[in-house]
Amino acid sequence: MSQMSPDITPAADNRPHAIRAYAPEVLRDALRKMHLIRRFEEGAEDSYMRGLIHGTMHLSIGQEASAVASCLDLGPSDKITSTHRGHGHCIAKGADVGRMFAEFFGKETGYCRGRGGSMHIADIATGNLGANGIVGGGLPIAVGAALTAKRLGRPDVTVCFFGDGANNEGAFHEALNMAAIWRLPVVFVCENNQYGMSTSVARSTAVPRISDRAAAYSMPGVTVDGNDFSAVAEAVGTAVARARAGEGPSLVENLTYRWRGHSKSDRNRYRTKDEIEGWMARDPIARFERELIAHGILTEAEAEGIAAQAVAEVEAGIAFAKDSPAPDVTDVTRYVYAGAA
Amino acid sequence: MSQMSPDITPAADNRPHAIRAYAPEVLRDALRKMHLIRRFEEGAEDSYMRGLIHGTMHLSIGQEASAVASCLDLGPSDKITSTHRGHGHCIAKGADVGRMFAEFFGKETGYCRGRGGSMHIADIATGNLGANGIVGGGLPIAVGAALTAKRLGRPDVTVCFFGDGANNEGAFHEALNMAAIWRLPVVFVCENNQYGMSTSVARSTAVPRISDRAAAYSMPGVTVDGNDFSAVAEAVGTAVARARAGEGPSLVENLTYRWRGHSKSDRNRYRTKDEIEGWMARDPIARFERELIAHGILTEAEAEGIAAQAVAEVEAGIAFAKDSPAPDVTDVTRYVYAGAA
Amino acid sequence: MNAVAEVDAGSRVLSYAEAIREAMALAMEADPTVILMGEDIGVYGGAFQVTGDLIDRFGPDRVMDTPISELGGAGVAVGAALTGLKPIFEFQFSDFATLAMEQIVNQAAKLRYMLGGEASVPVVFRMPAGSGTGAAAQHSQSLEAWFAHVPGLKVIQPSTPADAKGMLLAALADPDPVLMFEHKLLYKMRGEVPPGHYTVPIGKAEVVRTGRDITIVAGAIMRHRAVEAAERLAADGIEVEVIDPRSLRPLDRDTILGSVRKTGRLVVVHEGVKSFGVGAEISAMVAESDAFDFLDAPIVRLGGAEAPIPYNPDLERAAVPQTDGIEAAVRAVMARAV
Amino acid sequence: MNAVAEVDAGSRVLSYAEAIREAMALAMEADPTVILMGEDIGVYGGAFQVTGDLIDRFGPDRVMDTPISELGGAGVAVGAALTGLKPIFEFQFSDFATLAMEQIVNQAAKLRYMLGGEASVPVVFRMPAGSGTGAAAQHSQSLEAWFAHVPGLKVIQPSTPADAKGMLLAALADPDPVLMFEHKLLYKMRGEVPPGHYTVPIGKAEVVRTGRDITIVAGAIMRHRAVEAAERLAADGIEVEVIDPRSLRPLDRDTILGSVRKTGRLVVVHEGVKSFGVGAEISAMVAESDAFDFLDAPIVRLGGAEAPIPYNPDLERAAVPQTDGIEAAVRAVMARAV
Ligand SMILES: Cc1ncc(C[n+]2csc(CCOP(=O)(O)OP(=O)(O)O)c2C)c(N)n1
Ligand SMILES: Cc1ncc(C[n+]2csc(CCOP(=O)(O)OP(=O)(O)O)c2C)c(N)n1
Ligand SMILES: [Mg+2]
Ligand SMILES: [Mg+2]
Repeated sequence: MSQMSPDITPAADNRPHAIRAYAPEVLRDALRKMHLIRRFEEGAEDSYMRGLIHGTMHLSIGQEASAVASCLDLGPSDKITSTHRGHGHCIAKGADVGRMFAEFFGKETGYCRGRGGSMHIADIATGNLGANGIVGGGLPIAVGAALTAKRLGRPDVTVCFFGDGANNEGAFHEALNMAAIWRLPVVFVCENNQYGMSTSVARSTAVPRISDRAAAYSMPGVTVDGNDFSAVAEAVGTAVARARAGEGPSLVENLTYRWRGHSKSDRNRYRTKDEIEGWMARDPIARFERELIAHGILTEAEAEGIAAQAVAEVEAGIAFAKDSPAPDVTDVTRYVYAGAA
Repeated sequence: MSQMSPDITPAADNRPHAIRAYAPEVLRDALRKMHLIRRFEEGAEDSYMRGLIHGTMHLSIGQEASAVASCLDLGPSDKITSTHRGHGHCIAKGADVGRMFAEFFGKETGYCRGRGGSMHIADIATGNLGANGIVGGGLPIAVGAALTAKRLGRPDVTVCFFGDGANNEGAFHEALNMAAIWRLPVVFVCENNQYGMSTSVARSTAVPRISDRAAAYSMPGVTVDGNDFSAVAEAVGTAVARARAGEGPSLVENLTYRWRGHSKSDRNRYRTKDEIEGWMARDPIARFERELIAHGILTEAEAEGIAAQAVAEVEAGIAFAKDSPAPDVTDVTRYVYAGAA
Repeated sequence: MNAVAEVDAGSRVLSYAEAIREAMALAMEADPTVILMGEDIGVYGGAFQVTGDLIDRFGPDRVMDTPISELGGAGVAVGAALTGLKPIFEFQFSDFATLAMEQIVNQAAKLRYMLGGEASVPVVFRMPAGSGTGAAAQHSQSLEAWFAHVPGLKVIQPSTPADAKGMLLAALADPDPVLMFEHKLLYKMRGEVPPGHYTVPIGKAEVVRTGRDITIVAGAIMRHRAVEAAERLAADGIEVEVIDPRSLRPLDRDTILGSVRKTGRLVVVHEGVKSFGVGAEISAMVAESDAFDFLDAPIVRLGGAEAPIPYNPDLERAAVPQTDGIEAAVRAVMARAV
Repeated sequence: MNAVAEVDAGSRVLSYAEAIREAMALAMEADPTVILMGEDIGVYGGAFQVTGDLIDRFGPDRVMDTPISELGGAGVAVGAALTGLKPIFEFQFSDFATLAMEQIVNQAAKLRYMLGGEASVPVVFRMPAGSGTGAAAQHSQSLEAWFAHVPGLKVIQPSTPADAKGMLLAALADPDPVLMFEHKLLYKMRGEVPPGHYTVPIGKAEVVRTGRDITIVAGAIMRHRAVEAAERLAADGIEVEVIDPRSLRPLDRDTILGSVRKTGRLVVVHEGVKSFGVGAEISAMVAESDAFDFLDAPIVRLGGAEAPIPYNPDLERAAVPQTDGIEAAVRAVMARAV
């Protein structure tokens, strides 16, 4: 179970951790980001249907609490590494949805100048080292970023997102081991959405909880309800604090679910309608919103305002992307090298 | 700690497991193989010094109990995968030292027709799928061999040897996970000789005992004194029986020590003389021999006979290898393909 | 076993993916040691729907979904092949074989040799390759040149449904490790496929179109673009001989050299990055052969741009040879005075 | 920063390994972000004693022994490079880079491009390569052609101590990922090495020996065998121009083409497997250039045999080009009438 964070208020306060530990504006901003992720991905889906986006994409609808709560304690110089399902992480870390849409539309104004697309969405300026098309590819890179922080004496922490499927890659094992032996400031956040593509955790992974594998690296490992904003914030926040204090890495497993198929070509044969609907009833955004309202952080009207703002921001982002120029095709070999080649 | 094997005799019998569980001729043969390994490697070392062997080699002197006891319950159709430090495994599984020397001397009569050398010594006929120049390379191969047995309904078990250093390879993680989810008949035998080349387990591995990592694959994991023949025989025997019964894989860690340097070019800067001498005092062969004599399995004279026989066998093997023909240099591209290429 | 020519009476039109599936099904029916391994090849049917419904026909013991563990998975296939099974291992994208080079190159390719001929590794690796799907740099590579550089491996690259089926069956009959590169844009391409079991030999190029003026060597998706370019050029009286190498290791030296001796001009086209790519070997093979004396013009290569595959679709198209570029290259070579 | 020519007043004789070590030490002194990573590079000094005593000078925080985790280790180096360090990652043998292709090829090589130029990965991978040590098939490969095929990487292959030092310093000054191939048989080779900091530019070949009759392009250990062959041939009046490419990606097109235009004959020599190897690119580059018209004979390649490297020392020697073979190849090419 999740550990207590150092800033607990007296035991009499039965409010969820996040409500107790964070300022109201931080919580409202987190809700805003969750709405923005949802609307952004719906907008991307819609744009894909309308042929504005090509290729493939992996939507994280249903996983917004995990993305936003995991980044809550990170500042701009902290880093994240993300995954193929990385839109939420990107927004959580502070990216602009206009430039994200521009990237998906293959435009020069996109975060990757139209060269990367959804699977490589990144925002170096906000510390997002990038989505990754290779499952597990970001794990050692995150450890490297943490090594930089430690070597240069910076207080930065790296949060490394990865999926349940990625936990069976050799890179997971090697990365966690190195992070542990070198006591690096990195938090491994496993977004366990129950499946790697069509393969359930039970069929792919020889251990009931992925956090059980933390013991193989002598690091703390916890599993939390990844749709419970506060639970994620507490678990990852504790791990971030620990990393920042020089106490080394942790593994946090957020149990969650993707409402959509794996990618745009998934026929959803491996999941039941019941299962999907059961998880949809546990919508992390609605739940967090209710919580904020219940604890007086937010009024219903303010909630509506936040939701409406997300819609507007996404619309503006799409418009920006549409209006942006495409790269020049003669530039195909540009940006391969920084130096002469 | 090591588990009880199913064939225990009444509690009153305080003799070591191996003495209780195996026929005297089996134990004497095991001792013979341990002597043969020791003499073989001394012979190889000497031949190397005299320029009869080139390249490099990795001696397992000091680790003989681990090799021989781990193979005790294996028949000819059971398989092993071995490592760069594989001479002991090869002899334990039943190879002929003459053909081994011939291989090291680069001769056509060698197990690999002089193409493989020490790092690729193999004997397919006795079920040794080969040493491996790649640390961790044999781990998934062993799982594949176990998959074959299961798919074809054969009772064969595969014993997969690997070193402490190999336990940090991604291949370890992936192989153990797959063996576990598919319940394959494979026993992972980690020969923890405290160092991967110059790097101690403490500096390379984020967990105190490598067998602790078994939990990450929901398989039994035990650590035993790898210089105690009986302890190894009991632990690996239990695991082999379990595998043969269709109950899936296990991890056994044999704590042991290599007396020599990592390879022929090691300057031994990372170990103290005291440490080496401490371990030499715990010679697994002398210990097993004393045990057999103490329990009346062997007389002093018989012991001397076994030792002398090993010396003779090694001498004969070297003579055979010396007298054997070298490959024809025009054959350099032979044996690349089985079919036409 | 029938030769392909004899059976086309009963041919049906299948997609390239269906043809591969049919080959796998036939092999699995005939030989219980054939198994399939890969990520999401079971109920999902494979990322490109190549395995499709095979799990329903052969069950999960023979159509094995692996965890996302390419190195280990490939190694399990190698170990299984070494001990009596014939695994067909699907990389979901050939790009992910970067994780398994150790097992493919150090183990599968070399085991037989290192063991002095005492073992074989009859494994088939299926490699969905190439760009054109908007999947960007890490899902669009054409890495076949790497594997063709490795003794001990065989590398095939069928470009039609009939060849895909026949070459996969040939690969399964082969005692050595074979990598089959399948261009993703071909999966939906349809063509006549003979029924039943037949093999298309590994190591034999196909002369797709004969011509006296110039030779184009082009495999996979480029074969089709080359034929399209050749048809346009024929309208202007330029007769192009198009050769599909089909197999990269071994490479069909004789067919290619014979054609160049005849035409005296050579353009090599492939999607993989131009430099140090497949075309370099084909060009160099010609330039060191006696066909050199028949050359009337420099040997031109068209290959992928010296860049990762970009996401933007126009950039993506610009990054690999297209029909127009092939046509233009041929015209330029033809423009050279003899 | 001095050009190499200006400083050789103070040159000393160092081994190739010592020259690399000196380069690393200079870089580490000058730049606190330079770190070394690899297996047993600390107190052991590296499998080939290249890092030697650097741990004593710079401590374990900057000379980091990694666990035996090539994929992860390389990835940590990539992540560190992406965020502000300049790691030099030593593969103990370049064969083990087969485990790390994912990070080298999918990440290091492509990150900058995938991110539209917003990032750089200034990592150096040191790659001990080649046969001749009796270490057999899995420890003796020459895989440089693979990496030279990958846009985003730079690939260098110095063959003298002075170049090893100067090119490593150039690699460290380079913002892009660089792989430095070091032939193991060169480590003990000694030669004049200028003191202090200097760079030998990446992408510039060296004309080692001028000659009017024939060009040999040969890098790494083969450069030395080529020079030896050239000296023998000079005794018979055959004047060989020997070019050491030094850098494979980028390749110095101009120097090679210029030489072929002059001599009209070309032999390319390398240790890596001949087919789909480095020589194929060099040959093809010439055959598609205007130097084609100056060719008086087919372009001959000498490369490694189509086999894994065998253990037996005579077989091992037979598996890669030796001086005698180079000499014979040159004579055969010279025997061709113009
Ligand atoms: C190395 C590698 N193997 C396979 C894939 C194909 N693939 C992309 S996402 C995915 C599933 C990943 O599962 P998980 O890590 O649980 O992330 P999720 O998609 O569930 O968010 C697979 C198999 C890949 N991109 N990279
Ligand atoms: C993949 C790979 N990495 C590195 C090496 C070089 N190497 C050979 S043996 C060895 C140490 C292996 O340690 P361990 O697994 O503990 O086996 P031991 O030598 O102690 O028996 C190393 C680093 C290798 N052969 N393969
Ligand atoms: Mg998942
Ligand atoms: Mg060890």
